[in-house]
Amino acid sequence: MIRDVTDPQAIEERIHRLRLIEALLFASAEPVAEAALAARLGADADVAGLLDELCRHYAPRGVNLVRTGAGWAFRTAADLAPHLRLEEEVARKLSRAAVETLAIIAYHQPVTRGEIEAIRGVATSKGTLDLLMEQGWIRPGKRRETPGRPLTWITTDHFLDHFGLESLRDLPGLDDLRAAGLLDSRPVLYGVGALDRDEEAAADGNDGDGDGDGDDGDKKTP
Amino acid sequence: MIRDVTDPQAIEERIHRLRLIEALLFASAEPVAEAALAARLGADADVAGLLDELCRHYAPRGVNLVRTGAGWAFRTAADLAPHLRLEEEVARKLSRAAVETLAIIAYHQPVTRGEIEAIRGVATSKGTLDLLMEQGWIRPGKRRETPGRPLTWITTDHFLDHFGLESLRDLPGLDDLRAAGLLDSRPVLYGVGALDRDEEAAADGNDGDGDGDGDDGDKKTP
Amino acid sequence: MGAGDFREDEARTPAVPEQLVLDLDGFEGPIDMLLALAREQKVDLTTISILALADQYLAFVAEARRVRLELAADYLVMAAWLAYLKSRLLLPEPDQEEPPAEEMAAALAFQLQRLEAMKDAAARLMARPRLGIDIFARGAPEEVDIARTAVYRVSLYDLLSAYGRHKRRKDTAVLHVEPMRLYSIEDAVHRLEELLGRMPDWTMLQTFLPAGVRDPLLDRSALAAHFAAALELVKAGQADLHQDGAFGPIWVRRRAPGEEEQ
Repeated sequence: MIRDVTDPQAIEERIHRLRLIEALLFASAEPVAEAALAARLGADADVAGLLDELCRHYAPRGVNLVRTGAGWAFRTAADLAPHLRLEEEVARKLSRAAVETLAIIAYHQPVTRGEIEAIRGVATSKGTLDLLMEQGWIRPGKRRETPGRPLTWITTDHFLDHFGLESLRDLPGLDDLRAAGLLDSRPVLYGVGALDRDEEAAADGNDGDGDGDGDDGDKKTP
Repeated sequence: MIRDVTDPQAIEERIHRLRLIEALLFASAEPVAEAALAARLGADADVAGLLDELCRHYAPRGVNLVRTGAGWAFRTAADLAPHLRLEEEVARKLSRAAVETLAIIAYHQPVTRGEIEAIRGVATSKGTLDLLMEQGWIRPGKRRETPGRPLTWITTDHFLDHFGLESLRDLPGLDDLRAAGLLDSRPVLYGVGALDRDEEAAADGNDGDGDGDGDDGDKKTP
Repeated sequence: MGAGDFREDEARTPAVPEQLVLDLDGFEGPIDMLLALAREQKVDLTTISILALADQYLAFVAEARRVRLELAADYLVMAAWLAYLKSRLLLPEPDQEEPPAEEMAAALAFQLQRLEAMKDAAARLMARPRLGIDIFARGAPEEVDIARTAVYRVSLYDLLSAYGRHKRRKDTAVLHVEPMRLYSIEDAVHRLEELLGRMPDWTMLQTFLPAGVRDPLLDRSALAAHFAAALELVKAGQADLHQDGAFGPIWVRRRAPGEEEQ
């Protein structure tokens, strides 16, 4: 295709023009008419020949050069259309209620929902356990042989994986937590149960509140 | 590059994947995360190798495959810039204050407003950070765990994309500046009450998300 | 300003470049101006004479005041600081309270270097090929079907601190139960009975509420208690209630003995 093979300057000029057409067609929001390309490249440019060369270069690739109406444009190859989808992971933050529920299951397993509620002192919304199960962190264990035979919850191997624990024995004990300062009592004002519930509702609805330093229930006092 | 040359099926599979990556990246105006491509192509795909091959294929052409932040994107070749400006569009001129502030955030991040002011020796006018944020170049980072818990500022992936940087390590002259000790953002002597300003900003009450642990910034991305 | 006046000054102090006076608006504060003055010295910032720089700055400020140029306060603060630094540099005195003058001068030199470095970095950054100006993205993006799945980021630290927080709350909750101050229905019944005796006609229930309650929770509980109390009294045949429409005021009146319910 490249004529004047003997003339290095002509080859360079041709390559430059090919690159320019590529860039122009790529960046343009609309198909570009051949005449418009000719105007950009100069009167002596063999636009039809250049386009033909590009067409053939792109024919087997994932992106094709196509003529559409009066203009030229790059389009993804038609046979790939059904494959053009992406799965994107969106990082989200777990609500405080969910993290706390997960922590309680980890430390108290096997534990029933009723027990979780008794430990936390608030009702557990159904979504919380579902979410933790969806993430593969918890699963139902055996039923407790007590009246009503309630389901217990335990953590999974994926839970250990996710948190980089070899076994449940690696979960730091209370003494470790205290040593790490995670159990330090700080001067905080706690209200009665009603406030806890509010707090949970707020944490569920707005995961921006991962305050990390305990209770902000006092701000929400009615 | 093509391994298993003897296995026609493997070659075909590889070509299909190359075409698919090509099409996916071509279709999108925004960079696509490598992880998203990997998820799309399946666990056994050598995404890094495929991207590398495409990169080299496109390197001499008018459109290049570039890595920016965590993503990959096709972009017109930088050397064609003088030929691509369709009209002499007057790019919105940034004020000196805005440009300097952007550079300080890029090189010193995460950096508080007080520190920016300490470096520039002058108060930051109200619109400067807004403008940079509107351009999508900066966003709030974590709060600094110092009195007043001032907000820090960091650059975005779009900043990298806009300035054609693969990562922050590619900031021009970064190593020299660091070696010369010039990336120290402490107030030296004439800091326009740097610390006062940070504390003041935190006390403004615009710190609704008292989020000490981090990745809340993305919620504020414009 | 007159050129003659200017030369008089020039004889005593280092030259104040005229354009600096004229371009005062172009400076981003005193440090920025000091940097411009330092560049006038055309020496490496690491070897700059802070003393000479201070002189230049002070001469500039003196000149600006002489021609009654408005100077922002921070320029004057810097002038005062430089004058002080200059005196310390010239007349070293044993003062344990303040850092040595050389250290202060070095700090200023560092600050100038740092700002210059950032200005250079900014210029280099802006000189790069930029997206949408020199480099272009795909002009006609095509549809890519993007399925978003939420990934929850929780670290072990989050998990442990959640448990620690929970434990802490458990341990301390007992000690911090706040007594609820609520208005009881019994009190409201008692109060209504007494007040209704003195009200002959329909009266808004609202007017029976105790006055001067500051606590909004107590206030609301008083309203609820009085409403419940009024219902109790109706049930007991001691009062009538009526309301003109939804959310309208509730009226209450004493029912005379033997009178039928409305």
